[in-house]
Amino acid sequence: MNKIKILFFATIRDRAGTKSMELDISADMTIAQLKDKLGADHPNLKESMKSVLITINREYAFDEAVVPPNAEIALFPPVSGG
Amino acid sequence: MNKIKILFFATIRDRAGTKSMELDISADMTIAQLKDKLGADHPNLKESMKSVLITINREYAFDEAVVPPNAEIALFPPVSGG
Amino acid sequence: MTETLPVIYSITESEIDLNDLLARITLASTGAAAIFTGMVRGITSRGGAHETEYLEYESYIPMAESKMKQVADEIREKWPVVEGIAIVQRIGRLHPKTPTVLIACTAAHRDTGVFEAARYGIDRLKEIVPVWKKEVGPDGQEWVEGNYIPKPGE
Amino acid sequence: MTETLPVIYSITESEIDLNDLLARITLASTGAAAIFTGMVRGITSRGGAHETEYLEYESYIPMAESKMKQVADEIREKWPVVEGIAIVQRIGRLHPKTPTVLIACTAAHRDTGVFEAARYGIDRLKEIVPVWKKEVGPDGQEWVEGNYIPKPGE
Repeated sequence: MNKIKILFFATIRDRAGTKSMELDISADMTIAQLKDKLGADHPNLKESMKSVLITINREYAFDEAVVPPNAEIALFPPVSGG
Repeated sequence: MNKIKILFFATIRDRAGTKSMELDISADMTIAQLKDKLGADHPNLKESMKSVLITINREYAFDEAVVPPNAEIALFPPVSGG
Repeated sequence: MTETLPVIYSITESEIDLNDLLARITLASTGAAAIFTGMVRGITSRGGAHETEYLEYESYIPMAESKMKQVADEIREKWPVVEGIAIVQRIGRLHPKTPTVLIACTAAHRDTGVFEAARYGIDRLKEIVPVWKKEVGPDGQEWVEGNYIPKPGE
Repeated sequence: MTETLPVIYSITESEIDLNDLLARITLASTGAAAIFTGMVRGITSRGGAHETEYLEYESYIPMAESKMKQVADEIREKWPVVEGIAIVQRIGRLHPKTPTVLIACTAAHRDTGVFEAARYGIDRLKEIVPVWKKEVGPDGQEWVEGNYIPKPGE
């Protein structure tokens, strides 16, 4: 099992109802599988998982990426700074 | 006769040796004639008269323009601000 | 060039001080700076016309600063003559007329791409730097939606 | 638009305060500003490479301010969405790294021509606004030569 930390921002945080959580996941879990798991465990997030941006250790990550041990994962909508 | 004021700036002022002068000129004098007169009266300025910029009452003026009474004339090289 | 090329990238809750930032990216060889700043609009007419009381900005700060550095690196690669770069995003509750973001690029001369570099900088910041804003107005509050999806390697 | 569109044009011997100037051309509807500043280069490598101790600026002040207003009017005609315009030239003895000139344009959004408007402003200032500089360096002093000849009507 891998221990990871997940951060939520903006609309995703509002829906998650928390800024962060820690999670134990299987060692070969991909980003796509992590999104499925989060959508299943937190029904409020299910719809958001379709368009959410995801980062692994502060770099943008995509469906096929495998989540490494002790990863800092973040989930957020497209950015709107400036 | 028209009374006019002439201002000199930058290299032209250095060559004229003065910042300004007052002059009485004939009522129908053009800019071209004024340049000839200044070049003749002030040999230091003769060479400069070929490329000098001239303004009448703070607007750029050209050879054919007639100098109006009480004009504020300025002579200077191409600008180099910024 | 013996002087180090200055680069500033920062998420801050403090006022953006243009004079100070400009001085910090000015070298002895610098003759030109192009600066972009964005401000909170109190009145917007494009799209759905509306009024704004304030914007509430938040950021994933460590990643935002690392992406700002990436934007600066991209600018240097595209415009090697750029000397200094500053990229600053202010966060927190910001009211109309307040500068919220600054991108500044300096170079020896103005015809070297500094304007294009600053424009590129703000465009990229709005694509990849993780900052979000919630708009609060007379009709309630709403997150402003971005629309750029980063590609692998961004 | 009920607010008056602000325009600042000035020849000054004082420091150029970017924060203050930006605030003075920011309206409630403003969301973007493009600012150009020029500085005294202490080290120049383009053309005849040389060092500069300081520049001595002078101006035909009343005409310069009237031509700055003309530049601002030209900007408004070309980019009608521009909201505020500031054009400031500092004169006197100015040392390396010192900002000497500022052109700033504001608008509701950044994709409306503000960058191009600021670029146009500095290009035009260097063509028609009567300001001259003398360069003083280790090898003596020399007037910097402009090369633009204004046309009738400019």
